[in-house]
Amino acid sequence: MNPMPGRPRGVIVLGAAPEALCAVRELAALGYAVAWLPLEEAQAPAALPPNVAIYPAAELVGLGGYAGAFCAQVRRGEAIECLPGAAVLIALGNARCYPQERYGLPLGPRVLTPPQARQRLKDRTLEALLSHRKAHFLVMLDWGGETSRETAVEALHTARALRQNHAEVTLFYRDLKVDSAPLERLTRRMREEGVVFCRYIEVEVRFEEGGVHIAAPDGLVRGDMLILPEAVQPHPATLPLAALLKLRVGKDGYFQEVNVRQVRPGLTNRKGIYVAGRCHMDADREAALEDVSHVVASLDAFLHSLDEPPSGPTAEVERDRCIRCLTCVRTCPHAAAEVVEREGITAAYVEKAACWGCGICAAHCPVQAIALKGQAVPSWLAPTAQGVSIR
Amino acid sequence: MSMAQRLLVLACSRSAGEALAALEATGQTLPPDVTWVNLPCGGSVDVLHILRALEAGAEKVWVLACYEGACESLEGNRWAEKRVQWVQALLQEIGLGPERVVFRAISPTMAADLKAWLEEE
Amino acid sequence: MKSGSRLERLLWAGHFVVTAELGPPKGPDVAAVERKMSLLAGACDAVNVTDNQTAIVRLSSAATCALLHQHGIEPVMQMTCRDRNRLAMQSDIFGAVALGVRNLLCLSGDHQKFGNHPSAKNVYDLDSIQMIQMVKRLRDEGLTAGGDPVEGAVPLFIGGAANPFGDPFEMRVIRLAKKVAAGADFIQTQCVFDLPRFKEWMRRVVDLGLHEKVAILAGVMPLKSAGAGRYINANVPGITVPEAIIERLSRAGRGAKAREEGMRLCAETIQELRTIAGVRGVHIMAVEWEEAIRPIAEMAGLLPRPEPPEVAP
Amino acid sequence: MSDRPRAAVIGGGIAGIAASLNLAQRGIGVILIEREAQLGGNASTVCCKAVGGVCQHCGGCLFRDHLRALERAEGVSVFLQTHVERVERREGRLALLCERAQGEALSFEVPAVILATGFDHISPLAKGPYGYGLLPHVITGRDLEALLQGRGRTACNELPLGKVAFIQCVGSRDEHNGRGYCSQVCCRYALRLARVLQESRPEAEIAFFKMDLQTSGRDMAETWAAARGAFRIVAGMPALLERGAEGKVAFRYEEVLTGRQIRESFDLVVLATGIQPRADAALLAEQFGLNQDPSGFFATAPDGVSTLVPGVFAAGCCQAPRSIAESIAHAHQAAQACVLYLGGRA
Amino acid sequence: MIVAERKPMVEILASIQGVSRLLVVGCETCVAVCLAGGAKEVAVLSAALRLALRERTSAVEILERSVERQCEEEFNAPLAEDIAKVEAVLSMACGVGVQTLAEQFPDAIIYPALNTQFMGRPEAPGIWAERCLGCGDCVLGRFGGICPITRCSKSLLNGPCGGSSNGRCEVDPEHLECAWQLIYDRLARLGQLERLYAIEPPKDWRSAHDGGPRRTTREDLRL
Repeated sequence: MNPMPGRPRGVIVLGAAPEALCAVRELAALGYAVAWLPLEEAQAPAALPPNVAIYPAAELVGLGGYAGAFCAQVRRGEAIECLPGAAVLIALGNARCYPQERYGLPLGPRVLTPPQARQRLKDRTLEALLSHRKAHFLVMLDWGGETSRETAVEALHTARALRQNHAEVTLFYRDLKVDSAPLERLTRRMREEGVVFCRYIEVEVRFEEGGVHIAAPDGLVRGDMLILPEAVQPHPATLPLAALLKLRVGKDGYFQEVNVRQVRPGLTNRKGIYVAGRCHMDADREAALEDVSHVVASLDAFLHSLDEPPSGPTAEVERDRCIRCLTCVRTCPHAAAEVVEREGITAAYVEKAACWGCGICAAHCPVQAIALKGQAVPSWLAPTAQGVSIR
Repeated sequence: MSMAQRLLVLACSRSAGEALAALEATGQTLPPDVTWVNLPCGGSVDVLHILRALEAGAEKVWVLACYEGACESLEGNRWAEKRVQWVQALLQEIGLGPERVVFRAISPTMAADLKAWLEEE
Repeated sequence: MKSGSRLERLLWAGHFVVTAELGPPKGPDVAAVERKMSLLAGACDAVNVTDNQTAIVRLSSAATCALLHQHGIEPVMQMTCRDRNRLAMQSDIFGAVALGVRNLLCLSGDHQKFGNHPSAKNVYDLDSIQMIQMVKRLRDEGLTAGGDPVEGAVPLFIGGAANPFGDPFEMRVIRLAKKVAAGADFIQTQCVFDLPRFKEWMRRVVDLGLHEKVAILAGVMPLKSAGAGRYINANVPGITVPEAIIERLSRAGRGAKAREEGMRLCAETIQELRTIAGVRGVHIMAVEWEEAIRPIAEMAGLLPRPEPPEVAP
Repeated sequence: MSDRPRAAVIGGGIAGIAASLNLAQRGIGVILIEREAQLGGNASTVCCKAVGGVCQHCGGCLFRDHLRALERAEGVSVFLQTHVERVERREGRLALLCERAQGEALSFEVPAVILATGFDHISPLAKGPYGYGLLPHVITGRDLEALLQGRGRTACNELPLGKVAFIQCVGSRDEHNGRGYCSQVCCRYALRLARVLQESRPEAEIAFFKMDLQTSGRDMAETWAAARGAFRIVAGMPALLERGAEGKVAFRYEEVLTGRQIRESFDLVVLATGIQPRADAALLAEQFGLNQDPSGFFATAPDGVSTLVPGVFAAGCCQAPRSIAESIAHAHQAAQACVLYLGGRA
Repeated sequence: MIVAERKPMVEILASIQGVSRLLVVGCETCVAVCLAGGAKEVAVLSAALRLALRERTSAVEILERSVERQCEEEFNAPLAEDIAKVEAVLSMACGVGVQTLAEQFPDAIIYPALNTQFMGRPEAPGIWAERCLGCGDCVLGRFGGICPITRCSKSLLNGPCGGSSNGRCEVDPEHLECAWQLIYDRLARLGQLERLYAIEPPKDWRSAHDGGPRRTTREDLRL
């Protein structure tokens, strides 16, 4: 089914996270021609649908145009190419770190992160410990205020894997993350498999005689190894990319200011640019991939709506009266205003497809050269000066 | 000047406008001496709108926009509040009561609160 | 021999000199000047007279220097670039020389914002380095800044200020080198509280050999109380009093005991400064506490002051 | 309109409207069937919880946004006071035989259906004798929402606010009653409501009784940061609520960490009731030939939206408990799956 | 550009005391760019004045005009008719515009509505900062593109003074960077630090206002 009866449509996908691959496939399934820029080295995926072009070594140097007609300036080697796209979907994923200052404890032979523990399980380097006698792993969640859902769930799965390798496992927690059906079932099964769950408010961790001692409320627990979940942080490319595309970033450094109307449909402050997955939310792998399909649905619906004229009011500049003071360009939250040369006049121009009709620019313009077309304001309230502007 | 004298409400249609619609759906109507102007967003409230309204004889002007973190344009509500504060400072300077211009944050589900505010006024 | 001033002759003879600072009264109260003179007589080799310090209007430096000279005390006139353009500077210098002044300290001067006339217009026609250059030209070439010959000699021992504690640190030494190149004969530094940073600055000065071209006098300031230290940190730009010193002062108690500790601490600093290579003397700045100068000099073993050799200029 | 491929959406709540909008904007004609006389479902009963001029992202206002968008959208025909009587499969398409209020019969034949029938609140009587309806000043979170939405923030002043106890997991995480799941929303709306109460009545002392407080998510960051310092959070659940002195509510609870038994009385108790499948979920499942997961929600494939019956998708809380914002996202996901499915055979 | 700011309302009201017919004239060049005196500001000020004066005096008539550039007589000429009808003119242009009107309409009473401040640029939305004093003999080439005359509170040419600490100027540490710290950092970055070793001679201030109000003449443009 051709997504758009009339116009061939392409979508630009940025990022190399699993979410990006999922987005590329879903967009291709909708019939879009996808230009995929991983922006970082990523192992090339096996089979890509035919209408997907991947640009592995490409660097994004700019984004021109507007919703429905973006043009990504991409540098490959020397040449700068312009890739057309009706919309942009960002799926950078996020980054992991070991929050040493929050835990106050460096990694070491006795302190592992869940990924490290799983890796050692896979390449059998824990055999020595596991084989001769009951090894006891202590997994600590919610310590130092670490609340990331993604890494807490990963730690739960790791604890279970260790238990299934016949190790004794005690899991310390303040508030267990169970707010989705699979997690509730997971913790119940882990209890059935013998993982000891121990709630705490304050604990003290000490390392003595080759072991880890945790002074928990109901007595001292001695273990061989301590497992502390990693923390998540915004993908390092978030800020530069946000600056390049004039996108807003929240106080926590992730894409999107936390705004009730924008957060879930994956919207950004610019029309036609979407964010999906862990680059704008805290989610484990499955929730991140589900987020992609719902954002693709929003994106597809938006591109369909571009065929009709914008419904709400949009700003329009009387370009001959514009004094090019850049106030509108600087105050527009949606990067919809630009000073450009059109029909021989260099002046501010508001792109209809990018304008949200909020009127901030119209109310700011020092020479009242911008009006919101389609805004019903009674005449006696009209802001224009009563007198004559002699030009 | 076709404007009720007592109160002019410059309202963001997405929040205040919806609250009014919900209020009117319950059969409640605006008092006759209140003029309600729905604007697409709080951001389009112009300082001049407010001054023109006062000039045209409005005793009080309300500017209603979304709460922080609920504005679809992210900053429409912030600009609305900033512009009201600016007009209040101006009124103070010229010896008129700044309380004649009021900014209030509202959300579409606060029809009851809107009703209370209108009655209080 | 450039000016034949007592300060120059003492330095020429290799003595470790002591200069002090006198803040003129906020009006023509000659008695106040005389009172301060009696406190300083014999306690130091020369007395700096400030020029509207921190932009607060006071009796002019030239007039006060003339009074000192009449009473047999060697004055060091201070002049800032804030209040006079190059015409007024030169005519005031001629007047001072005519009245017996032989030492001049050239300063940029505090911005009028800090003083009691913040709405005044400032001048800053020249800066302190350009002023040193101008005075050198008056003395050595007998020419004014405009190039006309000077009627009469201008035998002045030219001084510059230096703040080893200001930022950017690397610029501080460059600026000192510029002052030496401009013609400075002696340097009085900002008051030293942070000895390690001062030593670092002196090491770089010695590395460049500047200490041989100019006599460096280290500034010191006795603190009346811990509060005085905190006040400086908060309000006086360019000086930071380390916490250790403030602690020591607050431990010493209040009132007289604190002042006693302040003076002893200042004397200890002076003894430490004497051990630093390239330091040829100290400049004691006891703002509104001239009484402390003699006891400090005493405690630092600087008294009695030596007599300079009689050498024709 | 007739040439457009068509789909039916059962349920006019936030999920149903979101799904309908998404499909309509993508060129698919939608038939929206709603049992009640007006659209809205549970999401339209959620009050605004902004505190200190700042929105707490509860999603209560999103319903009216969607309602406004629905009025502007073309290609959605809404049928109110209509419910599905019988469903028949005809060569891969679904025939919906519906009945309107006055008994008038209607039938539609569509290639795909999205079920968005929402949920029921768990009854506060579902857990422990908490005395709901018997003791004064024992209310549910839902009652508080209705009070605040119906009478505005000033209603807080009439509440008996000295000490308030929020009791979490009322009905949720209760295996032997077939509700072995966390309803996700109760901790979040309870914390937000508590902050609303505290803003109107700063003198109130608010305590939370919980098993595991769910506070993750960027839209909860501000709320949890403020709540953590402001409220007493007790890891312990009360067993029995009794009438205390002067009309207060008293109960004993065991502090899990210390094992101590504590008896305390409160001026107001708010039961944070959870989400459970609709009473008629079984009937609907049987009509469409779907099955239900152990807790009674519609069972779906791993993608969370496709039921085992091809062309039938589930959106919103009928598939699993989720917040308003999550339901909207889930509805878009269901619409996406539906479009991909229809893409194959429009 | 020229940066200006509206005078406090109290001062404006005092200056037009007793006037009942007033013309407010904006300028749509520099002062509009810094949102002080454009057509919009004319409308806002006029509305404010009507509100204020309505309380005190009876009929108050305020005409609102705005011209392209108030320092050009051709653009001001069409105002003649309005100026004849009013008792006073409130000019929302920079000081140059106010004086052009005064020179062009000798019988009119012209009041400034703005305080013209400096030549500068926007450092951030809503914040403008001075960059050029107009000393008539540009030294920027010698100081890495940072002007010590304008941006140093003491216009030192052989700075910095003793009061520069962690990059801030003692006169206003919160807002003012020390120009000499900027110069030092920039020249260090460009590898031209040796420029600071040479002593800058005293400046010839004749090119600045000290040499009297200046004129620039281009003989090639004159017959």
